[in-house]
Amino acid sequence: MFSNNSNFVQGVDTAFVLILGISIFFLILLTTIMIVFVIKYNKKRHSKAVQIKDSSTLEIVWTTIPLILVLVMFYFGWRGFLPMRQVPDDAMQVKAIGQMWKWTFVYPGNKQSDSLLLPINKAVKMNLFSKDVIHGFSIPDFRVKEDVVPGKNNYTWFIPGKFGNYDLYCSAYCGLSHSYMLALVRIVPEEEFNKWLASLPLKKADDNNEGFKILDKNGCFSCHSMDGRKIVGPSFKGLYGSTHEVITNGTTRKITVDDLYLETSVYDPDKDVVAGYPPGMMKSYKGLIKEKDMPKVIEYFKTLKAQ
Amino acid sequence: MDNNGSHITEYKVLIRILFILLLCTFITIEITSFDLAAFTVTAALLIAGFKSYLVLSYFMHLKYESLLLRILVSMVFLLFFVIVLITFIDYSFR
Amino acid sequence: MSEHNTHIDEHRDDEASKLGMWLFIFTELLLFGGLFLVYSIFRAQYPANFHESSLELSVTIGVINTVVLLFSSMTIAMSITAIQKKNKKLTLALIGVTILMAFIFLVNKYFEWGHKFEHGLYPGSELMQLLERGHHLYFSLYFFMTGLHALHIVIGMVLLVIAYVKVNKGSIKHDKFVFLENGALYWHLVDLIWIFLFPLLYLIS
Amino acid sequence: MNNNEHISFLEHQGKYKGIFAWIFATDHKRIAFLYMYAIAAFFLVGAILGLLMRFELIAPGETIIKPQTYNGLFTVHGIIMIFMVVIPGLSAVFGNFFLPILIGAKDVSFPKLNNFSWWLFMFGSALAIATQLLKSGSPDTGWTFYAPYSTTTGTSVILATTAAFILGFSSILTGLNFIVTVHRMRAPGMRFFNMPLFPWSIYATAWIQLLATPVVGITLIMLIAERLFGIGFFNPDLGGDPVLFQHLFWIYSHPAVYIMILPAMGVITEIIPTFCQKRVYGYKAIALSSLAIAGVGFLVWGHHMYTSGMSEQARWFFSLLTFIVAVPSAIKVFNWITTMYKGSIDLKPPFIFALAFIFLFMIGGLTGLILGSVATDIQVHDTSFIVAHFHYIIFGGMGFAFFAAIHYWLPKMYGKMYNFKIANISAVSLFIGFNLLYFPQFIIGIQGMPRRYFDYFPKFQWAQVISTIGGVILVSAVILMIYNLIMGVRKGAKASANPWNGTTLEWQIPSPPSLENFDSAPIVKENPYDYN
Ligand code: HEA
Ligand code: HEA
Ligand code: HEC
Ligand code: CUA
Ligand SMILES: [Cu+2]
Repeated sequence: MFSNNSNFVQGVDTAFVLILGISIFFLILLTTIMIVFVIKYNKKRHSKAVQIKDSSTLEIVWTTIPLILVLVMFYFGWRGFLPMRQVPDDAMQVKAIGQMWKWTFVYPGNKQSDSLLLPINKAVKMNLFSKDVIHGFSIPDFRVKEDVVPGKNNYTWFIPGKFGNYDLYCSAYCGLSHSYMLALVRIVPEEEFNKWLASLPLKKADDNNEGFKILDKNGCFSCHSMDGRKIVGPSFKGLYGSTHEVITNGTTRKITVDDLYLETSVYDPDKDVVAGYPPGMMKSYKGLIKEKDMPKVIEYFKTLKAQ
Repeated sequence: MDNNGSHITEYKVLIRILFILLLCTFITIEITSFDLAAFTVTAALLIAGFKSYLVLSYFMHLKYESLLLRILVSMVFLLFFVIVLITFIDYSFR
Repeated sequence: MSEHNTHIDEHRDDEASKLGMWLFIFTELLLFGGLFLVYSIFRAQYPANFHESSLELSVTIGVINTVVLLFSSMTIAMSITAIQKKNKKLTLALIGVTILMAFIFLVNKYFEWGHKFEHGLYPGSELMQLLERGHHLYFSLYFFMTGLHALHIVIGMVLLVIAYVKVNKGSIKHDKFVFLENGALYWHLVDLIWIFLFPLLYLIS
Repeated sequence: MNNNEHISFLEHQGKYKGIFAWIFATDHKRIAFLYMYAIAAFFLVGAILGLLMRFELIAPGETIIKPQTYNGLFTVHGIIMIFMVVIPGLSAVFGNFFLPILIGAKDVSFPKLNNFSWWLFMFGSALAIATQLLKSGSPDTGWTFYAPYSTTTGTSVILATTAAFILGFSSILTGLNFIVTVHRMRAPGMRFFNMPLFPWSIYATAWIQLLATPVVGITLIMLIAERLFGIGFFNPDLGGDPVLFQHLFWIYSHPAVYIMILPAMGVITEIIPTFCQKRVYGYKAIALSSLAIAGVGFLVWGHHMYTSGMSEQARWFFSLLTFIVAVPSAIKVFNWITTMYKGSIDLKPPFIFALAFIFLFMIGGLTGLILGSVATDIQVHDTSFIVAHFHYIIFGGMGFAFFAAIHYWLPKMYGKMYNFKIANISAVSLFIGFNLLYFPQFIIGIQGMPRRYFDYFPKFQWAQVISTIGGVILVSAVILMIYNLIMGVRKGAKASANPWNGTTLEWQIPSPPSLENFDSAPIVKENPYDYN
């Protein structure tokens, strides 16, 4: 009856249709009665109201019936949900890392990817991990949604049941680019998946660098790449020690990137605006990146040599 | 809620209550110096509950107030207790 | 205040004022309730750390403050008995003692906090950030809860000082003492909260 | 009562003149007006922000504003609408004006406190609006202020939370005042079960205001302390727990939704019997269901957190209770409709608004059932389905009840009558615009369109366009309605003391009432809705 995108569609949609059905029934029933009364007992036709007495039986009846109905709804809702918490032991474990504002998926063997490729008909457990604020791991087509809460090991799981591409959204509001925190989910045959997995690069080693962690935590990499690509702001690759033009108070001048320049760029980004970029895009990180952490950040910049 | 002939609590009674309260305080200190695991917190809270009962009834004259007010006060404490309990349904099972 | 609402003042309703005060006390109870909820959750998560941290507090100071507050609670309750018995002098003396007790409590608290501050232990300090998680939470709660409580002590003191002045002027008297009664109720609230704060913060095993 | 010597409270000369006669007023009726004008102004500001969002969403990508502006918009829109419009809305305006009159009192118990509440309200609102003017920019956390985002963002969160705290304090004092008034100021002979049902609903609401608001108050202070001192309660790096913030927030904010809807239900319960000329059906059931909603409403907050990683036990517990709290609402709907049975129905504007209320409230409430069930909430949580649910129930519910109330009571408040024809037109176009605006959001919500999204996939655009059109219709209808009301007040015909032939106490006194409401002792009836 329902689509077969994942193993949860059946349970969720059953509950949905049941509750929606009862709701629509009551909505139509009550609205019709209301309209009929308004027409039938209109002042013109029915000039004298008939005072009727309260009936306890009636009150009890229309308390009990909704009560029973809502208990039925509760039961179906609960039954549709329960399997979402019962992860099979043999599920493949994938770690989903949410950070402002991108997703990273870490597969067994410490392989990492930006999009979520999965083999069909195989249970996968998503271990949800956040580096900064709360994000939401949501794949509507699979009826899967769970918040990615920092400091808390949330999880969710599912068995994809149909080939194709699906959208993964960040459902929990997480700041500036919340609506761009998307990822692609691709369901492929098992062999294709294995081939793809083997070709994935290993997770970067930068993770243990203190400076990297600070930048990562503050979401710098959503605008600055480390590989020379231009995203929103200039790339960090080879930045330290390089010379280029900036606009200070409307006048263009040449600078060499040193400790002091980096510090002003972070704490007062609109003071020296890199030529070719609009001012006001980057906000000040004063207070967010502590002064005492600046040396670590600068050390990290020094490691990003332009080979 | 009509008690215009306000009740007068005698000094003696108040002194006696203070005495019991002080006694309870020292019992609490004694009890918590033993390690009775979870029971210590329970005991300390029970005694604190008893103490607040005394303060409410005698110092705050609740004993002589209308039934309505007494019910309201107990409802407020009950509400808080239930909220804590429900929150723990989340925390103790995860 | 203005003429056109004098009709309100014709109608004096002490029961209403008292009920109003009780309702306000309910609000205050739930305000602290939120903090107690946070406390109970973190204590359940970090029992050992809470125990170790609580050893940093001086039980002696805590006990002294408890005794001071309980005593003041009694004196303010007595002041109501005194005013009902038309004993103005004793009423004033009892309110005075209560205010004095409140002052002693604050002085004590000042030294207690001051001691911590000297060791660099205060909200937002470098040392606090370095503490282990449970310890950090404990001290945050400690400062937050006792700080809010101390703020209530100050408010209570102000109320009592006003009551003192009013008794002195004679506008609070044996058949019109609801202001004093409300001030006293507020003061008992402060005591009530301390009854729980003391074992929860100072006596953790 | 001789009309010649009647001096209405509006004409009454007090100690202060001009504007001071208003802003220092302690008369509950004047304070009600003060609230009403302030709230109408805030409503307008909030609505404009809402409309700006709609124009931004008309097409994917950036249309008129930047993402950061958008995030500020829905936050401030939410804060204004929730804390400055709907929470004080009915209870501070119509509660203030009619609660004392309906129970036969001269005023509320603490008139000066009542004035002070209004000043607090204005102060808090001023702070909330000031967040717009700061250099750090308007807060961008959503009205829910979820940690840890709210503890790290560089925007003016502290000012916004302080504003919310002060507004909460004002709300507490209003609630306190009303509870004492109901207990102490009822006319001689009026017992609880002789009270009309609007005072009942205000009474139940007041308890929620009194007991739930302090919890959010302390939570917001904790959030401020977190930002200032890093106390760590909500910061996982320091051992804290972000989900704890959600618990604390919703312990208040779920009961708060009943602060919004209970007075609305009370208003509807007053209007229906009047226009059916028939005693209200199931008086006791309606009165007690208000208390039931207020009571059980305290225990269901977790249904906003089904995906936060709560324990399974907590999820089913909250789901079960959520379903149970829906039943008293159902009882009310059944009783309203039964009241119409064999009535003598007069289709005047207030009644048309009331009918629209019932319909929209049913849609909002019934979709609430979909959210209450854990499995289906997983699908639609944090999507525009939620946005549709609460606009239906807040704007369609509380908002339409407000419109119904103003059309019902305006003749009493100003002693003037508005034009019925224009009122009917505005009611119908409001209804159409409203459904166009919010119904499509249900559909794309089910398909996965997340909320608080500045940008979206083109597959959702059709609905967003319909919504925007609906929004424009809605706003035009509101402007028409307000125009009609203002013209009514300024140039309308004089209204009689009892234009709708109502039975409750406010219709026994002249329009507008005199300063002390009742020049002679009110006649208290056994049944407030006695049409025999
Ligand atoms: C006035 C405000 C108001 C009211 C009254 C309600 C009423 C209800 N709400 Fe709503 N709700 C909000 C305002 C309100 N809500 C807001 C603002 C949010 C979003 C907050 C945010 O995240 O920003 C929200 C979000 C929200 C959620 C969280 C969704 C999520 O984020 O995932 C849930 C989940 O359970 C929910 C459920 C309900 C239910 C079950 C009711 C019930 O009380 C409804 C009862 C009414 C009826 C049932 C209809 C009438 C009855 C009949 C027609 C008879 C037939 C009935 C039966 C057979 C039972 N609401
Ligand atoms: C009472 C509550 C209320 C009301 C009335 C409205 C009204 C409107 N809202 Fe709502 N909205 C919220 C409460 C409300 N909103 C909340 C709480 C949120 C969540 C915020 C968050 O996510 O944090 C939200 C979020 C929200 C979003 C979702 C943002 C997102 O998730 O991306 C959108 C999108 O279009 C929207 C649109 C609108 C529009 C177009 C209007 C209006 O423009 C509709 C037109 C209304 C009018 C025209 C009324 C005019 C009234 C007067 C002029 C006063 C009359 C007064 C008297 C006569 C006394 N709102
Ligand atoms: C919203 C996008 C955005 C984010 C997030 C962001 N930046 Fe930037 N950044 C920019 C833009 C755009 C520029 C170029 C204009 C300018 O100099 O202001 C820039 C410029 C810079 C420069 C100067 C580069 C050069 O070539 O001289 C540095 C250094 C920098 N950013 C560091 C950071 C750090 C560190 C962080 C995180 C803590 C960060 N940025 C976060 C957008 C961003
Ligand atoms: Cu990440 Cu929203
Ligand atoms: Cu809710």
